Amino acid sequence: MNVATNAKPAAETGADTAAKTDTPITLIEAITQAMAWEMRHDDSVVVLGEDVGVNGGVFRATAGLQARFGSERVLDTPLDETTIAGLTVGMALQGMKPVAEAQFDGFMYPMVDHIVCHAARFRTRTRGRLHCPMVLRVPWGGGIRAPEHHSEANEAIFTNVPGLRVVMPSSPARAYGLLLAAIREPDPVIYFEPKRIYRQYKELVPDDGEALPLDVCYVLRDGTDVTLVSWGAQVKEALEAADRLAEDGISAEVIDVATLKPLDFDTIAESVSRTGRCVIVHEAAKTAGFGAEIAARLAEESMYDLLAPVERVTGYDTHIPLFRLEMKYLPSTERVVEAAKRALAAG
Amino acid sequence: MNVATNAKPAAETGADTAAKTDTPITLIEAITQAMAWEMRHDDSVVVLGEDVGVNGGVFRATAGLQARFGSERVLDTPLDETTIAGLTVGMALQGMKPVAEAQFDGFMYPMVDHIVCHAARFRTRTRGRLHCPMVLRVPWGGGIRAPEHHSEANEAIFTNVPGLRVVMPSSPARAYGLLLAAIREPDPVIYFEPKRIYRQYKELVPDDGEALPLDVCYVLRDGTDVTLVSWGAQVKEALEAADRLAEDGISAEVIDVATLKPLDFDTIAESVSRTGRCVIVHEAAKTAGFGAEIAARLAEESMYDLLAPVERVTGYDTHIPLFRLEMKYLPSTERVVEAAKRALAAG
Amino acid sequence: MTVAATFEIEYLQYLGPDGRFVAEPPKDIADPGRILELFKQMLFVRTFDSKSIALQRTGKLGTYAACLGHEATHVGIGAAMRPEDLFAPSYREYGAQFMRGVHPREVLMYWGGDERGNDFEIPRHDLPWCVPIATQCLHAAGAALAFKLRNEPRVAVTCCGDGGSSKTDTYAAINSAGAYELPFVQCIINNGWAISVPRKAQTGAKTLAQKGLAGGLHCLQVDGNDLFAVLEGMRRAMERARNGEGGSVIEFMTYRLHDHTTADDARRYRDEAEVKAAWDKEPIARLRTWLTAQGLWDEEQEKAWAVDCGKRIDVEINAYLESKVQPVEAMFDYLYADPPADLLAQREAAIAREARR
Amino acid sequence: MTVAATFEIEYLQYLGPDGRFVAEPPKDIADPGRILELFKQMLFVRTFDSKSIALQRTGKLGTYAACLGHEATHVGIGAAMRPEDLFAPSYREYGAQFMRGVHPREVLMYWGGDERGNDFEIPRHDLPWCVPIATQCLHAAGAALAFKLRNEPRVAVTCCGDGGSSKTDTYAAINSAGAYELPFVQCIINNGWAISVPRKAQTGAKTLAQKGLAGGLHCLQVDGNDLFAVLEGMRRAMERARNGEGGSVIEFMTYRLHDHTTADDARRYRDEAEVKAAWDKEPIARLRTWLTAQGLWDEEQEKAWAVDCGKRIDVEINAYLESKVQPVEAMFDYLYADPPADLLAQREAAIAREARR
Ligand SMILES: Cc1ncc(C[n+]2csc(CCOP(=O)(O)OP(=O)(O)O)c2C)c(N)n1
Ligand SMILES: Cc1ncc(C[n+]2csc(CCOP(=O)(O)OP(=O)(O)O)c2C)c(N)n1
Ligand SMILES: [Mg+2]
Ligand SMILES: [Mg+2]
Repeated sequence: MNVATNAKPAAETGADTAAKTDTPITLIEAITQAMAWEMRHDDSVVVLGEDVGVNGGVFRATAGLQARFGSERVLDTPLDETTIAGLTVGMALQGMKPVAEAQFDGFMYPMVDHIVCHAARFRTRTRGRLHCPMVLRVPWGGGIRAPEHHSEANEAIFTNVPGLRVVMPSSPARAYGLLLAAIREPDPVIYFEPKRIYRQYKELVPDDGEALPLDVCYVLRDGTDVTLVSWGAQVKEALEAADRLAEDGISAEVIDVATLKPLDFDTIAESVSRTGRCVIVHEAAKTAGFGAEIAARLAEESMYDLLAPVERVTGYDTHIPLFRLEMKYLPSTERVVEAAKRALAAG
Repeated sequence: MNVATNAKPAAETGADTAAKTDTPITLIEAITQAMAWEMRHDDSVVVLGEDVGVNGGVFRATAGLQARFGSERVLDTPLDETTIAGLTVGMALQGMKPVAEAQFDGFMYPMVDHIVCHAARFRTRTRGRLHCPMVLRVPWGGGIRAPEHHSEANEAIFTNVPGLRVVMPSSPARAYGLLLAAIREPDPVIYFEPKRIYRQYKELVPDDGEALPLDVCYVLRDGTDVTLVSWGAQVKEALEAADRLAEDGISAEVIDVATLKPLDFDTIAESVSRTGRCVIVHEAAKTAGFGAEIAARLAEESMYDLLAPVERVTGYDTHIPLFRLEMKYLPSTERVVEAAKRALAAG
Repeated sequence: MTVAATFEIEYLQYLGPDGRFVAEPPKDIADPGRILELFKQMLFVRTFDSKSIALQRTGKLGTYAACLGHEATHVGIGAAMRPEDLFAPSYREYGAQFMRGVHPREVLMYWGGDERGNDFEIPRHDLPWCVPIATQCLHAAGAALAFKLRNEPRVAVTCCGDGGSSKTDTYAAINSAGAYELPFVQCIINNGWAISVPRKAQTGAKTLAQKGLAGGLHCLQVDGNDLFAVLEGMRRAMERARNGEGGSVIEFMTYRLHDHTTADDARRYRDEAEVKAAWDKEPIARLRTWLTAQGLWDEEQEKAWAVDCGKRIDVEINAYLESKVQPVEAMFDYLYADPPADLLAQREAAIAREARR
Repeated sequence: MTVAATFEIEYLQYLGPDGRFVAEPPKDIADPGRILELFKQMLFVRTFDSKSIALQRTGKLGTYAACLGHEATHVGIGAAMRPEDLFAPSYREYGAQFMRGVHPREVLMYWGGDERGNDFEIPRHDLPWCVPIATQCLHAAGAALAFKLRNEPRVAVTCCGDGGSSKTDTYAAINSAGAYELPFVQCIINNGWAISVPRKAQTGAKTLAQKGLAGGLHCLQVDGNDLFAVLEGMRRAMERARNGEGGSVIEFMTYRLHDHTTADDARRYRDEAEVKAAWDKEPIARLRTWLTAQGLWDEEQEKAWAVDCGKRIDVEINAYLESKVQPVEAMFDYLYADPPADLLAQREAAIAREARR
């Protein structure tokens, strides 16, 4: 027997009045907007997590969704991340599209087992008979003066795991388009949300249901002298560094990786083939952070293009400290500028 | 109040008859020998895990230990890896030195939370008031025709985590010395055991209680043309490749990383400064495997020494297949030879 | 003294080890014709099991987890389910799976190291064998949640062992089934051992059935070697689930008569006397005695049926033995619906490498 | 019907919300002098709590988890313990911690974003606050296992909330405490809410005390707003633990009178009427009524004590406010006993960067 779902493809649901799109929104509002769009157009999408219901999530990412779609589409879970992950996998295997929330980055570790052993494997394990179309949303990273375990950059735990996709937006528009893509993706997606920039700025994000591709890096700024590669909240520092470098007459290209896995290395390689220099910026600890993979690819495939050693500007190889010291942990714009200048001096 | 343990330092326990040391032993026997030595000399060392007691472990790593040291020193646990990890942390915090076993690599994921959030953090969290001297032993890797989840190379999950040490021996002597060091280490150590070579060959391993340093790479074979870097079971393929390359007049240096975290990059850099070429060989999937960190360091610190692009010979970016296909997944000697020759041709 | 709550856990047993009723089973489960069919199924499973062990011993199969002694529990669970229900097994409940349509050759393929064994022709929606202990229980709860949200009249049934009852995933499944009032049945198959660890070392709980109390589920303990008790226990749980009365935990008391798997040697940790005593309570003999006493079964029939089972299983074994190894690209082809470019490049390289051999 | 097991969970309450006994408390816990001391401690805690909230509101503290309404439970737990026992708190049991020697300034340092708050001067061996829910329960079980293996007459006591009772770690702690018969007490502090999720959404279990049945522990439910009941419940559990009779689970029925933390706004999800009703049952008023009726307390004393508490807490607050931020190298200095060379190089770079500012 094949499990029939009552999900209708977007096309069949016909005319849908898109939300007002003339008001700029924040990154977190774009996330809410994407979930709402997809829930409207696909009945198999359900949202679950701790406090996602009447409370609308501790960050308000699911604000209003339960009122709008009912408590059968937006479910508070018992307080257990193993439960959330396991239920999500089970629902996904039977044709639903669960969008689960881990309340904070630091609470997702108990989910690792179900993600690595199951979500990422059911398709290959069953030769395609069952698969796991789920999204795990994870508010990610530091810089909001939060308590312990609320500020972690743990994407590297997942980037070595085959069968997953790992995504991290850095703007409201990309948050919207990438989340739509993640929900529609038939395979599991870890969707990291850089909470430091949840409300950093607003932009116009048409609520048009247009997804963005899940395997593309974005060149946010063209440049010729050095390539700055980053993702998530740290893209802000990369862009600021590019501004500062411009003041010194240095032209920096800025790339937002956006999808870490699968990595669109071509875009990075193409840029480095022109600039000859690369500074990788990320919030996680340096050793074996995802920046290592990008540097490794450069060492393998772009060696002849490199005019200077690759630079990584990252968190230190320590845990992010409690908030009195956390800003000294996070890579600063200044450190990015210094690294870029070192790369230029080396060439 | 300070917790007094009834552990006595080795010196105080006086003369100890070391086991007969004139019989060569396998890697797994060396592991047993190391645990037995340390249990004899330090009462605070306890062994725990599933089936480690009367059964002596499913691989027999703890064979005889319960009979010898009693069931208060060698504890079977309920069947739950979260339990094992959490109890281990709790015991370690109160002055014991637990050596826990994860029965197989694929079953350690539920331990990630207690390792990352707690074992790795108690010292820094409490400014040194409490710390976590524990070892987690993990039979690791593929190639033994075992069922699903019994063949995983998941070291990359831990190498980005500050506060941990990650060790993987590749010979009986190193297994013995590194395990002793791991148990004596006041901070948590993940000790991966390459099960494919548990019984591959025997060597003389004096039961002398001599630990090896936990921050050193071993040069197993000197060479001048290319550096082969590997760890665990894959060191075998690296050494075989060096033999084959020698037949073609190519001199390969072979390095066993042994301790992945902290990485002794100096030894690798020194070698590459002479050979100008580096092939990194590991069993785990390529993308964001620990090989990426080594390649990244080369791209950062050895760029001017490199005469050819860095090569990674690794598992594919897929899950290790069930055993009918698994040998096609594991990097073969042939693939290492090819990569080395590519590196030589490029230079 | 004020009492906050009281609980009582019932124990079900009808057919004693001697093949006689210790209590009269409910009419609706004790139809002799149906019992006979299920008995034959139990014999089929036992034949399959011994042939599989033989295959492993002769190097033609990988590690295999036997089900010797569990036949009444497994077949009874399978018998209680409808095709549209969902079964989430651990790794030895072949008796239940065969009743749901899983082919013996699929079991062999899986233990033979070939993922195609999990691509059940029937039932397409059941979960495959699950190696990380008890994680399937939570997937079953998730499936049950999907059924409830979609208003589908289906029940998710899952199994774990006595060892598995310690696993936190089992608790999570039980607790969420209670919190959401799911159509969910947690079977805890207590066969006395988790590899070398005896039941009493797993927990201080008097019964494993009472694990369900932690989630407010209905709890029951049954003699898992008594097909009647298994059928009645499952009937109650399935009815509750279908009637929207929520989930159940059933502890089936049985015994692992074989080694844990073919990779294990139980003599290292288990007393032979215990095994011998357990043989006196095993499920097939007592049911044979009963059926024979009813005039429904005799030696002739048993012989003929054995030959029949043997033949059918040999066909399956041959299909397994003749299966070709998957091509190297199979490793890549089921990872993503839409595989990334880098992965496709690795796939091409692997194919080229194979071609060069 | 054969019964496999029966269970009964007792509920303890002595002092009703109106400050009168609904039942006579056991003599050994009801010494008026001691009760008075504990009452004063409860007042101290409440003063600390309100001053901390005020600090947060004025930007001088990070997110703070209040303990308003939990004072009887927390102080009662602390009172039942000996210095050499181990306490593994979640994150709001200041009442218990103060009794064990933790300084209010340490609480403030922690919520003020400074790890030194966890470096308790006393007691050195207690666990620090634990943010990942319920993981501390397993550490406490591990500590209890260490005590048992070393033959130390010590008990490990841990707390989680109603939400935390769903967490798999809590189950794991309970189950291992049962399996190893550990000197372990699991306090489940049921304050009705886990942030916005009400108790009934956590589980289908009738009581949270019965979570203990899954591990074979002794289970008890007590009125957590009644100091007498808390003391008696804890006394029983501690005695069992010390006598080698194994672990206990106690559910304390109380109520979270404040928002979850200062980062939360409970009006979004919680009915004000419920909160109002809960104020009628809060622990301090009823004990004040009782003590006043005994002639042990009056308004004068309360006023004087309030001044005294305020002064002592202000000293602590000032110590916190005057503390210097740790130097940048503090981030590196407590990670390893023997820090790797690369880390030391990063440390030097960080120091140099600071110097350049
Ligand atoms: C998470 C996990 N840990 C450990 C194992 C190894 N292992 C396989 S079966 C088994 C014992 C299972 O015992 P039980 O649950 O009683 O089931 P039984 O095999 O007796 O049917 C163990 C420890 C595993 N498969 N998964
Ligand atoms: C593993 C984990 N998941 C989620 C959180 C976020 N969180 C903090 S407190 C809390 C609710 C806890 O409720 P309860 O256990 O009832 O304790 P209370 O706060 O009511 O004392 C949640 C979900 C967390 N700290 N840890
Ligand atoms: Mg069992
Ligand atoms: Mg609560």
